[in-house]
Amino acid sequence: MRYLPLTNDDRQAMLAKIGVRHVDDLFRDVPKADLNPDIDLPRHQSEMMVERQLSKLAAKNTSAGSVPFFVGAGAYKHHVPATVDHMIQRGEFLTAYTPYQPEIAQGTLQYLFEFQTMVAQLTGMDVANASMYDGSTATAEAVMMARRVTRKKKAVLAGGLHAHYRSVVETTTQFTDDVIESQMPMPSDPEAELQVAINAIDDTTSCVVVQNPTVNGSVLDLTAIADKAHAHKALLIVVVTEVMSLGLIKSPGEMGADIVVGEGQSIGNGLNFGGPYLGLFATNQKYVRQMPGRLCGKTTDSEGKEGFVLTLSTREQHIRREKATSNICTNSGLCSLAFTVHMSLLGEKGLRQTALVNHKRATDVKNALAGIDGVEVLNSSFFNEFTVKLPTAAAPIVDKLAADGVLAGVPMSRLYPGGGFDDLLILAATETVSDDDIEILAAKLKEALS
Amino acid sequence: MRYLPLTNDDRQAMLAKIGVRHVDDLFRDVPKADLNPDIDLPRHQSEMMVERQLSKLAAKNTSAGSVPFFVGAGAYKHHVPATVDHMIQRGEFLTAYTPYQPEIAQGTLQYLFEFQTMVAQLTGMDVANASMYDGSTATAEAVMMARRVTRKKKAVLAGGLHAHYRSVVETTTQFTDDVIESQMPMPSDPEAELQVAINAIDDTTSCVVVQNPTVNGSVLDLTAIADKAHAHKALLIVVVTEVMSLGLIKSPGEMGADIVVGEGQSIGNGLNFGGPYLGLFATNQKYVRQMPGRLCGKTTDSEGKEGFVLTLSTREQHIRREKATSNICTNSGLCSLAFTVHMSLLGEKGLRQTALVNHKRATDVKNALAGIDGVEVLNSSFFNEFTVKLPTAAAPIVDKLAADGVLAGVPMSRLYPGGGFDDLLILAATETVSDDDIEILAAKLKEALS
Amino acid sequence: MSMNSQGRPTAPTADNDTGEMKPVFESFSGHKGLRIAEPLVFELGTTQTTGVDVEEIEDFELSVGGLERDTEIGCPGLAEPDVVRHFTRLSRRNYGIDMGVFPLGSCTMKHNPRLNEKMARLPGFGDIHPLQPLSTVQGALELMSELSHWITTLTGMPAVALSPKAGAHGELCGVMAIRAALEARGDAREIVLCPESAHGTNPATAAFCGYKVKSIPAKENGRVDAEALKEALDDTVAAVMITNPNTCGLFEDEIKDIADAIHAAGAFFYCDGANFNAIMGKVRPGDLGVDAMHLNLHKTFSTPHGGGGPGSGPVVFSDALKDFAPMPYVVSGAGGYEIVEDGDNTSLGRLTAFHGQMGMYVRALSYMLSHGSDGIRQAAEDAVLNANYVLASLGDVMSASFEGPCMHEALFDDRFLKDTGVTTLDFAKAMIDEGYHPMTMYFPLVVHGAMLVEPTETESKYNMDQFIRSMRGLASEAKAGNIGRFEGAPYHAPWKRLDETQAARQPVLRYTLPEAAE
Amino acid sequence: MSMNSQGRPTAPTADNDTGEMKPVFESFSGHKGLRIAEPLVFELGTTQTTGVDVEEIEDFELSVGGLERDTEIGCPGLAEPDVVRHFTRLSRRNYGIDMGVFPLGSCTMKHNPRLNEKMARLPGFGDIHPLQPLSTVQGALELMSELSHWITTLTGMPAVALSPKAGAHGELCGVMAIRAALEARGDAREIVLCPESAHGTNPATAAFCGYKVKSIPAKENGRVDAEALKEALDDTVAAVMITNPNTCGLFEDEIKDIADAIHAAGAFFYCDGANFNAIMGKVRPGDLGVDAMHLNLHKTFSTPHGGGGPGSGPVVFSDALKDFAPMPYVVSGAGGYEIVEDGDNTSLGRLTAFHGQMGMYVRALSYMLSHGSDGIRQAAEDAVLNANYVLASLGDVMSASFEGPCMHEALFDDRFLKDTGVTTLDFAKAMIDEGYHPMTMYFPLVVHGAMLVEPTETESKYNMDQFIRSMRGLASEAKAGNIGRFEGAPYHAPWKRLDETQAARQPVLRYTLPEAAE
Ligand SMILES: Cc1ncc(COP(=O)(O)O)c(C=O)c1O
Ligand SMILES: Cc1ncc(COP(=O)(O)O)c(C=O)c1O
Repeated sequence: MRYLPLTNDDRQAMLAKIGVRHVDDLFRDVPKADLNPDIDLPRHQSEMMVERQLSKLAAKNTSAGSVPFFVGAGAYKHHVPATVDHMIQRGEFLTAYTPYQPEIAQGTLQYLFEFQTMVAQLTGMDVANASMYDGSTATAEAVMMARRVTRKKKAVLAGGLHAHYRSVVETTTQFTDDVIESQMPMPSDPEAELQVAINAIDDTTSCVVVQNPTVNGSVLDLTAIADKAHAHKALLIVVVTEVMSLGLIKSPGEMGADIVVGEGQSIGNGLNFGGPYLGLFATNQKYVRQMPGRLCGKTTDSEGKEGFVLTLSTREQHIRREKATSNICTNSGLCSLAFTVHMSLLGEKGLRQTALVNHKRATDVKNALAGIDGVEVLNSSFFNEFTVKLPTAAAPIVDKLAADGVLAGVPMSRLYPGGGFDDLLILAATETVSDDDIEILAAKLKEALS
Repeated sequence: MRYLPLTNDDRQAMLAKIGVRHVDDLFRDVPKADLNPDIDLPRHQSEMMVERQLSKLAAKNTSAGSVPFFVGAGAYKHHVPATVDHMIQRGEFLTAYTPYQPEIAQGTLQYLFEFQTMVAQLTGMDVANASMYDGSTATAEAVMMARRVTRKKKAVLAGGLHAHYRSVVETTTQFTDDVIESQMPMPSDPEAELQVAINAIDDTTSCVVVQNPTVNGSVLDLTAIADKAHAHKALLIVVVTEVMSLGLIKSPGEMGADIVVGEGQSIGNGLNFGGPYLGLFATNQKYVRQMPGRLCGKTTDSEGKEGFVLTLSTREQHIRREKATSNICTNSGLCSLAFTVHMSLLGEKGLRQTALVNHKRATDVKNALAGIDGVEVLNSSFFNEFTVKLPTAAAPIVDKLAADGVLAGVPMSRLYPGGGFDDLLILAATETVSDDDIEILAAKLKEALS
Repeated sequence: MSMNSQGRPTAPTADNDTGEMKPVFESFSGHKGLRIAEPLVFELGTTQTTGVDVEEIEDFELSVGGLERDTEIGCPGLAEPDVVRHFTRLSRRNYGIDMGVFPLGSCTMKHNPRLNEKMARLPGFGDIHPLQPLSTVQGALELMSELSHWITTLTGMPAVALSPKAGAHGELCGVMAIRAALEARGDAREIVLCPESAHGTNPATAAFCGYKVKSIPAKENGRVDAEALKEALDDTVAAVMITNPNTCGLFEDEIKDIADAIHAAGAFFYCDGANFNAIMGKVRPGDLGVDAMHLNLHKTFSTPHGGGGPGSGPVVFSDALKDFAPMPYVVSGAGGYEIVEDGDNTSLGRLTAFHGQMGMYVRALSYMLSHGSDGIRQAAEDAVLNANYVLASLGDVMSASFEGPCMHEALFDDRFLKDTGVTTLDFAKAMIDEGYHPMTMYFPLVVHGAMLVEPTETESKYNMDQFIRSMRGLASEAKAGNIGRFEGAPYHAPWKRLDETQAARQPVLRYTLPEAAE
Repeated sequence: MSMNSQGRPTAPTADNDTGEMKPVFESFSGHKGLRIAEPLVFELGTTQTTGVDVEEIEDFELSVGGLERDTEIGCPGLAEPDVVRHFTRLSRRNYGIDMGVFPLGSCTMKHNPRLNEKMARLPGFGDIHPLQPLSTVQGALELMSELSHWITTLTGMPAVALSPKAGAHGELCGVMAIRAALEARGDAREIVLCPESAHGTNPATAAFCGYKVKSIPAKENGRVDAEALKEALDDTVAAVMITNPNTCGLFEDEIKDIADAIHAAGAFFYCDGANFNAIMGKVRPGDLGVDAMHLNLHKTFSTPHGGGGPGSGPVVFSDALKDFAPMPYVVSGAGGYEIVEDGDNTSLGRLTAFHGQMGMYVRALSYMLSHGSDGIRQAAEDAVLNANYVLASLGDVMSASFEGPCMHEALFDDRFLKDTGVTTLDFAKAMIDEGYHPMTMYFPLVVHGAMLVEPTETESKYNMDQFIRSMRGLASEAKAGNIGRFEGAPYHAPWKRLDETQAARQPVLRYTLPEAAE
């Protein structure tokens, strides 16, 4: 076995040193009858054979880059520069553990400090943590944090929150003290959708959770809901599933958010069929000690040299155990590195430019589809994603186009089965979409509808 | 431009410091009329667009890994472990220069020392250099070195030497004092082919160049030709185009070679449409000072710590100028790293096993083809490559199979146009060839011939 | 003695080998040979520079509801060359498995094969969207199904939920399934029992599932006290969370007895499988009475830790729990593979937006296929062998916490440092000077000044012997009273000991522009 | 003071910042924190261990003519984890562009974009065989044709031969073409003229083409003396090899005059294009009377130097020479692209087994497409700007060899070190302590103790300013007589100064087993 350095001679010599005859003597606490069961699995294989087998599976999937691609709804296909992947494959980053020994982990710690700063800047908040699993789990953590901060229980989930995020919040809090009030999307009236959430805020409310842009792609002005929440001493939690949008749209911080959570996949990270992704979590200074997740902070070494350490760990499970702010341990370290590298390349300038291209592409797609008979665009505002109403159920149309080599978006019924949205289709367009792609989409959709 | 860090403000500040107003003031020695010509080429493009454009070109080629593949004749498709590519992409290796400053280049120097040792061990010689461009240029260098060593001029190129190697020797020596006597291959009688070379050796001979296995794949016993060469104070130069063969076949050193040159691509390096490849060059201790190319040697630093430096550079162009043993400067550094990493993984054990699998696969292919009506296998000995005689011209058959998704080998006419070998086909089979591949080849060939 | 540009004197230093005094000079750049200073990206770049080329867009009318971002964001950009350098330089301050022995107990820092990295980057895995039509991701679903087959076979359990994102998330999944099962039978219990040696995530998880945590003591020999456990078990106990092999690196010798007692009390047995590396292929948790157990693919199955993550924590379930597993999950239907992501069922719900850590699934399956059933068992044996070799080689100079052989990690405590003035922390920092990542310190909590050494199976005997030599050397230095070696350690690391108290007292958690800083 | 396991005393050292004395301890392992000792692979592995799994083969009859290798080869194998570690550790002893400024004159150590690496690894480029049927490699031929178009357009020359493997190989190609052209017209000439400042490959190449080399002097201002050249030109001169911009970093101001004189004498003008980076997009060699010129794709067009190679040295030709270009070359026919690799023509023949450095072609084209015509010109300007910024910023403390602005590199000599006891070599080694790769030393030969600084365009002003600060600091230290900083340098590198004389006196060029060693 190519990964196992011990030779049989080594093993014998080591057993002798230990003073046992057979390696199974070391397993003496294992019930004899259960030791060394038959394992009905294939034997070891060469690298070449494994590569072939896995490549064969990979080849059965349609990769985003190989077709006109308009799928979004919480995960986005962006161009990630080759430099990003090169950097995250540096062995010193890839094969390090959580930086518990800061003297030999300043590489990790410094990028975490940079990452925290970038996330804070993007979201318009004071501080951010060193990442969560993904946007959805970060949302659940935010709801629970709001309960700790406000000592109130009712969390209002606005209708524009991604169905899966809503499910994750509901699942995660089902055995906690939180009471979740979930609302349904109103794809053709985002203002009304928001108003329903505003109306639901009362003195028992710990937080209201609003996604921006919404699951249907609409861009919301959050100042009114922030005001209402704050008037009732509730927190405004803003969820950003497309972090690229922050290059074009006012930050949640500027609109009054108390906690911003988000999915950072769009920057630096691939689609990966849903994971690993990158949960962003930012809040204001005063709530720092209620935050979940790791934090990296600045300090000095014994010679006065500036450096970084993990800090405020009295919030965390390894110190606080059952009183911890979260049970999270392993997070999305390397994904946050990818984010940090990509952000260092983009800078504010590149981010703004890229965000603008996204919006332009989405505008182009919208215009192309608006011209098709029977297709109605529901959004008046959007970033790189919007919702259209088809004259027929969307799912079969999407399947038809897929068979035809176009991945046309997410039928809303995939997210809300039985929710009465069968004729709605959510399409995203990023900088990776070309004019040709748009033309093909429009033509095929027209054909499929006729 | 993403690769250019200077901003316009920087440029202005720097020009001010320099004391000129415009950058073109720095180009004042350039004839005015010729400065800043119109360059009719496209403007800069984003990484994404370049990637698309090049990917489109790449997609027009049939890659070896995507089809049953039997092409060899000097370049071989082997499985290269993923670790190899990972290591050679470490920035400290990839972006280093020739290790002229040894205090900060011990990484490069130590692997060169390891590489030199491995090549010496594989070829059965005393010493090896730090690489040449490829096997063919190494062969030309060897011929010229033999002239310097023996102070004689006639180089005999045995018929089994790869046609392109022969051309390179002829081209490279056309304006030197060397006199090249090239012989033609005798695919069905390698012994006779060798005998012709033996017979050509006389007292004016500086060297005789023999390839093993031959271009047709035959394995030669070189002791007789070594004896004859040595009797006439000529050097025996052995060319190995498939270095993997040294895991199964007696080394040239053991059979009396004075210089061994080879193509190292098979270990650690991809096919790359012919380059970059890895010229191997080994000889005996006594000829070291006549060797071309860089050499890495052991020494100590001022505190007595062992380390490595480039050495014996009085042979080289940067010191010796027109008296240098070669004009080579840049060589195949990173390819030699790939070789060294792969060899460190293989070890003698893995190399021998892999070589044996190669021989087995070639044997399987031979047996499969031998069963086809009208196909005659010419080789009685071979490593992973052999020649068959078809009942018709080979080139059109190969083209036909290519159109059918099988890359069936090299028609000998590709190497020797007009050489009278039109019905011969050279096929190679490495560890990457599967049973299915062989079956498909046999079936398609049968079909094409009927 | 001269002054450098920062006005600091350059000072003589002793040559390490000869003891002779030689001058050492401060550089003007702040760099020192290959150890290169590197400021924060915010101190290097500006918001006007960028390392990407973006297509220029002609003016067009925005449709963002008038909500354009019109204030500065503040993120600097660097040209690509500077970005490569920035992160290359940072990386060189890190220690990783690729650099040397990383015996961090409980973390299974084994070799991360590069084949796995390559496979995870195949466009067919890395570039597919979680919400594509299922017809276009059949290979991905097949891979998940294949991985599930390997996991259930290796654990001997009937079902697995792949989606949890790490070990702690897996614990949440497992304990939630337990609570869901209990609620489904109308059984409201309040307590989860955990041994004192439990990892922090165990009690934290139980709390997040609304349970109170009660500790159960250990026996002299480091295992759970089955008698004490039985006494604590009653109809208020929902689950017992036991790590096996446990965090002392020991196999729970009364495990089946314990499992029986748990089940007899109507409770469930959650096994923390973080240490599965010791027993994979050797014994199946399913044969031991386990009801739910997470695996850390980033430990046992070699997916990289990446400086803190990402991980993946699939949970295997017994028959009693499998109907409560989370969504989504893959099923194989007539028309190919399908995902169940919604619907009326007893599932505990959705734990993450999509299908979990596909990138880790690919790597883990690549690891499994490479090892095969034979290699997996061999790996477990070698992991245990290496740990016992350490234990046997250091037992005379350090203080092993328990008698007898261990599993995949060897636990020492600080008794051997008694009266030396050297603490576990000091000892760990001295290991940094030796070129090793320290072992896990001060965990588990059940022994004083714990040092938990887990070499893993991917260390050679040569590496082990070299490591042992260092550990023995340090132990005898400590006993000889050479405290200087420890109290100032690390001496050779790029940073000296960092002040964690200062960091926590005045938290600086982000960069702020000099002018904006207070 | 204690003794370590090797019996060497540990010694006190001074803290660099405070001058205070603090103890430093030798490690038992030989490692020092992140600086990890690593022996040769031969000292780690054995011939019985391997890091690959190979399919097991049943016995079968060999057909190798009875020539099986039956003696030991001696190459050790290591398990994959140890291989990764071995080479990771080695790599960390290296300096590369990715680590910092690498101002090695004449070498154009610019940023190597990772996009290029990715593109070269596309299976459609990296995994195709040079002898596949042409119908299956049309994309590769198209790429070569496209690259040729960029090269001929940028140089303003009618033809290019891609196949030469590096700069020196390109020189061979160019001078051979010249000789072939001369022979074709029955003109046997004997002499090649080279300036003294020429790179060593120039005279070496001329010699390998059977020519005698004659030196031509330089003017006071560092350029070729056109008058002296004209005097040396007669009908025995086959070619003049001139580097432009030259190796002093200067543009040959009389270049057109020189070209005319060369042509008038019936000779050819070979231009060494190693320094094309200074002028790409700014001026076309074709407009200057050049007959043949190589480009180093591994300099100008950003393909990595890889610790010594591989490179690629395409040669552009004038109309007078293009029919003598080497085979193979790509032509576009009715049925697609074809390769001319044989046949009766005036070609000088084949210079390499296959089609040259495809891997470099992909990278170079990727670079060209990325920059575009505008970016290429900008890159040349920035390269020249950076070099002049160095020249202007150091001119007062170091001794610039020539007046006036330079092109892409700034040449200094050692006059400023006169009477300091510091040599160019010492100065270079002190730069290592500063975290920089030294500039090119002692080349070109025309000035004493040459220091040739080429920053390239991919350095930021921030990097340049930091570099300049170090250089100024060192220069004033040298002048202040602080010789200690230089004579023992480098102090901060992982190795102290290495003894090159010893290496050459008793060459040890390979590892031999301890028992076999004398
Ligand atoms: C015993 C034990 N349980 C649980 C965990 C938590 O796993 P994760 O970090 O993947 O969330 C760990 C990880 O350190 C562990 O060691
Ligand atoms: C001026 C000059 N000419 C020629 C060469 C030779 O080029 P190569 O190393 O690619 O053979 C070099 C390379 O250092 C050079 O600087």
